Amino acid sequence: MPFALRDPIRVDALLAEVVAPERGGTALFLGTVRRGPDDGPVVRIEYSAYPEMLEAEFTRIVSEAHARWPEARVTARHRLGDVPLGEASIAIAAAAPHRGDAFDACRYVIEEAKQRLPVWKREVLADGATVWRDNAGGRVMGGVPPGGG
Amino acid sequence: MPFALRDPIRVDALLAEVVAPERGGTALFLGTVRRGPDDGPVVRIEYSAYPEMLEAEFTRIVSEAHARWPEARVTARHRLGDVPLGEASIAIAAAAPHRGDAFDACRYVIEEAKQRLPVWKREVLADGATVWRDNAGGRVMGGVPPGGG
Amino acid sequence: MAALRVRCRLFARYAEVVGREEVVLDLPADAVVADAIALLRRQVPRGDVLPERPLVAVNLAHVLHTERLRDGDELALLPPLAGG
Amino acid sequence: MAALRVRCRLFARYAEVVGREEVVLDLPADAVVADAIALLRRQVPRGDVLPERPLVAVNLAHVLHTERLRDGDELALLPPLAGG
Repeated sequence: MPFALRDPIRVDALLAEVVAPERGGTALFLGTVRRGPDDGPVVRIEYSAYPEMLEAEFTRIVSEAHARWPEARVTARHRLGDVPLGEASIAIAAAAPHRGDAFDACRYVIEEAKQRLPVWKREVLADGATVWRDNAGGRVMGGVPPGGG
Repeated sequence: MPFALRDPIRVDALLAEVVAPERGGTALFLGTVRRGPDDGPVVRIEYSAYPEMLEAEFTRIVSEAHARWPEARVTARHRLGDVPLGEASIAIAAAAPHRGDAFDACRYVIEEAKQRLPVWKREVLADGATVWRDNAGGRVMGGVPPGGG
Repeated sequence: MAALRVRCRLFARYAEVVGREEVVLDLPADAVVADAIALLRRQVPRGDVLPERPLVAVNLAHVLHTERLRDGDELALLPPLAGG
Repeated sequence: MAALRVRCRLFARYAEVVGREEVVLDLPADAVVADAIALLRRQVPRGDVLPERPLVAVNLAHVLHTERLRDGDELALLPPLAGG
């Protein structure tokens, strides 16, 4: 099952992949699209990716989580394309016999995903202008993006 | 909205109560009914409560979370009555502008809930026998329950 | 003469053991929770099967056994918790 | 004569800046990622607007700029990430 999808993330389906009677605790994280800190009216937000690497990197991150928390079962999705404000761009579900492991595995995957997934976000404003955002909410400038120069 | 309910917990409805464009991270915890460690076939698990105190205690715990993480929005449910194996008995959703706060508030509520909510669990076995379980999965014995004597 | 009257509620395994969900206790004016538990264990048939120091709540909040009782309080004996 | 050929992919803001999503680079046999980036910035119109040390991946994995390249590798320049 690919990690990337273009439709809304179905939380119930994600949970069903990991919840089981022998795993008593399930932690879910949803990252929700929000406005940048200095925006005018945003009409939509577009997520794009390096699709082959997105799948490869997500697979590695989930494998790392399974290696660290062997009893945990972890799954995740990233939405691409237009994502309306307030809808989830990423969802991670981790179930484990002990709730601490479920929380820790879920947290591990989101922290690594933020650092490593080749995904980009562009805000389309009401006047038609576009703004590329980095993960800290900053604007990605011309050819010398913050952190990239 | 009361915290206790007798029907299946609807995760989407719970998330909808806390997710908003200004809160970019949402953490959800689900506690799922599982078998006791030394059981024969369990046909069903019944949760009962001290209902007035359950509402009061949940309200206090959620208020404490809001005091500690003022930007977080937290909601929760506990299911009572018969809960089939693999379904959720408790669900906690916490949304916040920063994902660390969402995780921390969610974790706080489940840890306090486990320690403080006046809820009891009885397994009904295939032969009709019943077993009261404490929170560690141990059997609650006759009149001298572990930890109570 | 009793100086205060407390409604004592029993739940789950404790209600099962003594066969009752509620007991009214008449206590002296300076009674604390521990006094109410001691009286309950003497007054109710099979009450001595209840633990001497159960988890307790007064008026819907967890309290210690040293908590003073007032007339009209609702005391509850809580078996080991299993919520969540 | 070039000893190795690398397919270089550009994404998001970087693709927008240079107006291309893909560039083929011919490099000497001992080339590392930093050499490929330097060549790309000279070879492509407006390439000098790209940062000198962008985040990079080779064959779908993050690598350092000191990583050796092999013939047929897929190099990618990754603008500041915004996933999650």
